[in-house]
Amino acid sequence: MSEQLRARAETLRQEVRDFYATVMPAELRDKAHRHQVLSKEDYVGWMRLLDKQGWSVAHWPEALGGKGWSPLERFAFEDELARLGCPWVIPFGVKYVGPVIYAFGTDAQKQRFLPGIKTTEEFWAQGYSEPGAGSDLAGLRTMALKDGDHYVVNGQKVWTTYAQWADWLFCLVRTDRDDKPQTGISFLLIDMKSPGVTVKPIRTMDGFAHVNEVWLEDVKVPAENLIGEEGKGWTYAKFLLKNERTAGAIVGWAWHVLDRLKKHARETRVNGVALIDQPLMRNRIGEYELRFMALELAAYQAVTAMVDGTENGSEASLIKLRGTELYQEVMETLVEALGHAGVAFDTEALHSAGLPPLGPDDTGGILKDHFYNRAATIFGGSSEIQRNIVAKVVLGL
Amino acid sequence: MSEQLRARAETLRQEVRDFYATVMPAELRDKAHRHQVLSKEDYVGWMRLLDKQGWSVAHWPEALGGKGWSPLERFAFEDELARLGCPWVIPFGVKYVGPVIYAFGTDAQKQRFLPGIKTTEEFWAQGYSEPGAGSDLAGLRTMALKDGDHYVVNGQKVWTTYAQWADWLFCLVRTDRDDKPQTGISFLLIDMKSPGVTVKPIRTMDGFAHVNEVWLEDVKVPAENLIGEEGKGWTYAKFLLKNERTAGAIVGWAWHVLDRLKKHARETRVNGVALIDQPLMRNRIGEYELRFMALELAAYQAVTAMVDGTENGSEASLIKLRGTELYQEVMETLVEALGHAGVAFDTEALHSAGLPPLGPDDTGGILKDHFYNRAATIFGGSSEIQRNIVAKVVLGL
Amino acid sequence: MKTDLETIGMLRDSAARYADDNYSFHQRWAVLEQPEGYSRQAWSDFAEFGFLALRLPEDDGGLDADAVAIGAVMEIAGSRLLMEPLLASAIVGTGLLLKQGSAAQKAALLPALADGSLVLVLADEDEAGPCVIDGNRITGAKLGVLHGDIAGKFLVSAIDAASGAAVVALVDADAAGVSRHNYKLVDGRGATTLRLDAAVAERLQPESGQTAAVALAEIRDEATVALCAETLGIVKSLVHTTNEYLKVRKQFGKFIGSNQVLQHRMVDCLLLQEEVRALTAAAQQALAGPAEGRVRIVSGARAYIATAARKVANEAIQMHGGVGVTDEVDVSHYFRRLMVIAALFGNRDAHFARFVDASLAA
Amino acid sequence: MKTDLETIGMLRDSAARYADDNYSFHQRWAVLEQPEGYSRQAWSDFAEFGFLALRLPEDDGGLDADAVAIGAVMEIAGSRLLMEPLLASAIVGTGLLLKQGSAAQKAALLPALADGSLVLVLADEDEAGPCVIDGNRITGAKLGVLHGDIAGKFLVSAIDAASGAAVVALVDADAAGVSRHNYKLVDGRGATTLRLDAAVAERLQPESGQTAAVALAEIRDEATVALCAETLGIVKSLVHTTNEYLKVRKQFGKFIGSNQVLQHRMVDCLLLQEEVRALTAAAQQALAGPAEGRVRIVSGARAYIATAARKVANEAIQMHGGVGVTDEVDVSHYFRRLMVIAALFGNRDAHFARFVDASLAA
Repeated sequence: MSEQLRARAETLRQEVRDFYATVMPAELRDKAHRHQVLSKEDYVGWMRLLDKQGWSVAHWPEALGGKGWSPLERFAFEDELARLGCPWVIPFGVKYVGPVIYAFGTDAQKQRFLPGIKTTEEFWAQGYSEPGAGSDLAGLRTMALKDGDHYVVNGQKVWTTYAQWADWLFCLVRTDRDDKPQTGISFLLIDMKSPGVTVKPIRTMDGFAHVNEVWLEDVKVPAENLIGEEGKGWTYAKFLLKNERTAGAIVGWAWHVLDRLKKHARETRVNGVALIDQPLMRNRIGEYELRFMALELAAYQAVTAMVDGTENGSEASLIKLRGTELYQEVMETLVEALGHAGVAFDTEALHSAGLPPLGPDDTGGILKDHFYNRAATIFGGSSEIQRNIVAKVVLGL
Repeated sequence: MSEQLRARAETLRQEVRDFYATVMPAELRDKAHRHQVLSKEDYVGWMRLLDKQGWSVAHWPEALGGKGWSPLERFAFEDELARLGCPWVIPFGVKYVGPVIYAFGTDAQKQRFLPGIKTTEEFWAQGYSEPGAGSDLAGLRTMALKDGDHYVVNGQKVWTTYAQWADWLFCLVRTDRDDKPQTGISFLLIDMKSPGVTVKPIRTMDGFAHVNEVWLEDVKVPAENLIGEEGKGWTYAKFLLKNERTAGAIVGWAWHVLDRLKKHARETRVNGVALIDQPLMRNRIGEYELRFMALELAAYQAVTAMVDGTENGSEASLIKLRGTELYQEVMETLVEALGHAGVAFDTEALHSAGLPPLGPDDTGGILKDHFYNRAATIFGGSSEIQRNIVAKVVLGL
Repeated sequence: MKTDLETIGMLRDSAARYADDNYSFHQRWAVLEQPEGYSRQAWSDFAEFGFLALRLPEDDGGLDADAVAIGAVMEIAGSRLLMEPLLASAIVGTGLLLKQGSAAQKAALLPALADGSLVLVLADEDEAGPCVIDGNRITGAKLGVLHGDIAGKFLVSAIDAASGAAVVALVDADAAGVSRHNYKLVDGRGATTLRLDAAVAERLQPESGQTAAVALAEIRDEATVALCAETLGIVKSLVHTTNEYLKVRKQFGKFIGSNQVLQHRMVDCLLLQEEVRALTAAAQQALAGPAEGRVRIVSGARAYIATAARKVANEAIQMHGGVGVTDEVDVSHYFRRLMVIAALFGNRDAHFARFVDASLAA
Repeated sequence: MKTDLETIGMLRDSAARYADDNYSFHQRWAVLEQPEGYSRQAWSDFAEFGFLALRLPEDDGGLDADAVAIGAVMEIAGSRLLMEPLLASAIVGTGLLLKQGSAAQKAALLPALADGSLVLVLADEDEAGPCVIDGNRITGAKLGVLHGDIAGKFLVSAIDAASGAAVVALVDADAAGVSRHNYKLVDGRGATTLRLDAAVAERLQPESGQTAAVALAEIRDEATVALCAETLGIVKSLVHTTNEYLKVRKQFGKFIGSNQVLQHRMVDCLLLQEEVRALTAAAQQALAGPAEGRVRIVSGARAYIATAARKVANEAIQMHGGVGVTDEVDVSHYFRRLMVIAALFGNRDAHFARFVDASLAA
């Protein structure tokens, strides 16, 4: 990996910090600081702000409005945003379906969809998981049967993030009843306003509905909304997964919550001694620090391998496994360290940007994240699936 | 469980402590204190000493010279001996083959073997494991083919503890080529002086040879040495395994090494502060204390269930899993706490009851045990096998 | 003093049967929607069953229940996630009144406690300095008072302005100078931050001569042990429900329980359950013993159990997959209840440190 | 100062090739049986390959090797369990002489170090108080001096009797007043307890003006980083050999590597290996930087790597089953070597505490 690339990544980190300090609206920065619940308007505004900076699709090729960022730059960008506590860069358009469209779509599809993805004119959601098939895509049962110039889609998707806001759903469907589990799958774009689409929110432990069930009943989808060829959905999905794996965000989030834990442990005194100076807590925070150092260095090593093309295939899993486990443990300690405030909860306050019942102003948001992010080791390929894959692909077991 | 039984067990513990202080020869007590390597003579003397106390087969029925001890008394006895650091109560005769003989043997076999087992006139070893079948007895390949009034035995056993000293080997053999893996197995007693028996020591990490390979080449074994019926060896082996599981010793050993760790950590000062008062070490020892408390209480609960006949089947595995893991971790910390002494090793000194190159007089013995007892989670049903069994039998998975 | 096994069995059965009939996971949704965070109906049913008189002397119509008997009910409170102030009022509040109240004070309050018309809770954790009582006026603030939002009266730990001695003061929730900042806990129950500004208070005045300091130390340990039993109920439920899930949920064409890694981790959860059971029993026994041994076992048990329960809950969610983080399954509710339990009567680190000091004292 | 990649690759290759040809697990048995605990032949071969002149300036025929280059050789020393005093003499002893020796002292000793005829080791860890040098006489005792049994000369960290300043003293092993208590380490190498009773010593007198305290701090960190690289070599070997074993060993009629629990645990070992690799590289980089940042990364890396290696070694033994505890397989030798490494230049707790203090300083 060249020194020049390293330097570019460092410059980018500085640009992100400057952006946070001077460009990001104070209100949004404040909501982010509090880990507040964001509205659709907040998110759309955020994504458009990134687009104005030229960052929303900077990992796309230059010809399509991107900057052709390397994996290192993507990593640095996502890591730095997450360290600052910025809102989530919603990936369904810009990171997931966008690249699939420009890699496998027709010119008409590219012209129709890419501009709206770049600017978040249209809001996308992902229809992968189904009730009987979470991490197991081969078990998909949603059927899309050809009927003239349409497909008629029937089935049910689940865990669909922000389906309640989405204009479009990119969807894995089965276009052939008789094929083998993995070969009959196709990649279809579905207009959420189509008759027969019903969204039913799933309330998670934090009291909110970030995810949904999506019911598809005799939904008519124009045949031109098929990406690539029938039966090749599996290939496109794998391509997409590869794009998903830059993993900068998880490193940045781990840093961010560890930073909050240290801040809180310095500011809180128990029996006259700061929490951070109490031996049990000090050693625990020290261990997290050390594990974070290992994570950060291993992640950097992994991204270097991606840039140099010397991956062994375990890199993305390493970052996800270690990162999510550390994140969850640090969160657990942070919530415990908050004492009574760490068990006081008011979902209304989180909606209205009000204050939590007790504790620092970010307490409610931390609790929300603590609850929701128990799923960090489940969604997007559970820790168990990650280990299964590395055992098979890298270790040959 | 009755109060009376509890009281009897407490009395027994006191008797064991008195025995250690007043009956056990000083030389043996000293060797035990140093975790010294014991000779065959040491062990035989020790077993006979126990016999003189009426303890070697106290768990046998009274009619056979035992005291009909309950599981609680067996537990208390073994636990207390181990806490004091007494030599191992070699189980192959008194705990393993003895009960099999009195439960399934002929009158002639009982008369021939039980007295010598009780007094350790004859030294026994166990021939279960084979090179291709460690925890997997169904894979046994040693063949015993009937030839008139003899069996002719061919095969190889491995991990046979103290085979180099043994007069007799009790052995699982295959008496039928055609049967299913588990049904063709028989239980045979083999005179180690028979022609065709070769013992080859296996040197373990500690530099000693506690275990051996035993080669059996055309060994002629009188048919009268078969226990019970041909093909029922599996049943007898399972009966034996049940007898093996009183598990007092592992609790006592864990206590014993934790006690040594605390003693050492109190006596060693680093930069003027006792090790036990240094935060990292203090918390670690505190955690071991807590885990030991949980182990001890859970073991007591398990033994109570055995006495009351309310076992769920996980009791013995719980004690072995938790006990061996704790034992190994405490040992690891103890060796680390010994610093330079904990990596200085002289096997000669351990043979001759000399002093270790550095450190307290028990240092060499502790190192020996640290090395050898890495196998505590492997031999006698590895931790993995234990968990497989509990998952199947208790959890129904 | 030692409750007989038959009574304990009866308590356990009647609590379990009541929960079966009236407090299923789905029936409980209605309770969660109550602004008060508990069911008045259940509370009065508990009074009828005698659960609120558990600790009362037999002469007063109670059971004089020991820790094992209390544990039998608390285990059900945990396994069924009962929302009512059993622990806060019927066990801790009532227990402390029994230790420290004068005959007159007991006579005045016990009937209302037994019939459920009074909720009496201990306000113990200081916000900054201790609460100070000067004559019959008390000033100070108390944090995290479980069910303080619905309490009719408070027992407040304080120190005497003149002597500095510990005092337990009885304060009416409606008295002048009393203010409450009520809020909801993550498990749906209510709590309060209690502020006292020269509020009128009545000192408890035991005839036994037991000091308030000793009584408070005892009641905190009793509460801690009751939390162990509540946690045992939760752990058993989590282990059971997760193990059953492994047997019915299919993925990649087979039951997920056929995955060896999940089997082994489930075994570890089972071992933790057995340890939690053994430690809870030992802590219950220890309450009857002298203070020195009691502290070590009670705090050790609480520290171990808190860690064990957290592990089991995390595993239960992980093994349930996505559904484990939703509001729709009981595992996520157990998870939240455990968070609240962890913040009551000393956290894990505090109990662990207390255990270590008691264990390694030379 | 920064060794080029080509040289590093060459070093790595020649060391690996040498070990392939002359230092296989079976050839190594003969070395283990040497009373001196190392192979004189290998040592003189290393001199020929230039490994003993790694640190020497290019003008003196050396490579002026940086930490990465030294790490390349140390990684092989770990993966092949080389028994010779590469670390003790060629890296630490020679390195400290280069920092602190006068031109004359270097001229007198470097040729013998480069050709292998002199083994020079640092005796650093005090038994009780520090060693004290008064004029040219030194008194005190040093513990756990790796290869001290075969050293011709010692570098002894001491303090000046008059000023209390740190001094590095050169002591001849045969000098009057020098006594050694030699013993074998668990990995088969030799060590000594060094006692000095008014022994004649020569002070190192650097022309650079660098204090002995700074030089000692540097060399300890350099040794620590070299141990990281040695450990990386061991971890890689353990992961590789265990993974291969899982593919060939059968039990219950199938390869044990088909057990999902072993697969997942093997994956965790692989992740640890990757972290050890990344931390080692970072620690090597940090040696070139300023002391503040250096301490945090070097000690953090060492603490994490020590724990990681222990976990991997324990897993390697467990997955090998019974054979893993025998002398006959390499895993048990790696296990013993790791024990020795853990006792050199600060144990895990010491490095961890140093890391925490450096990390959490306000």
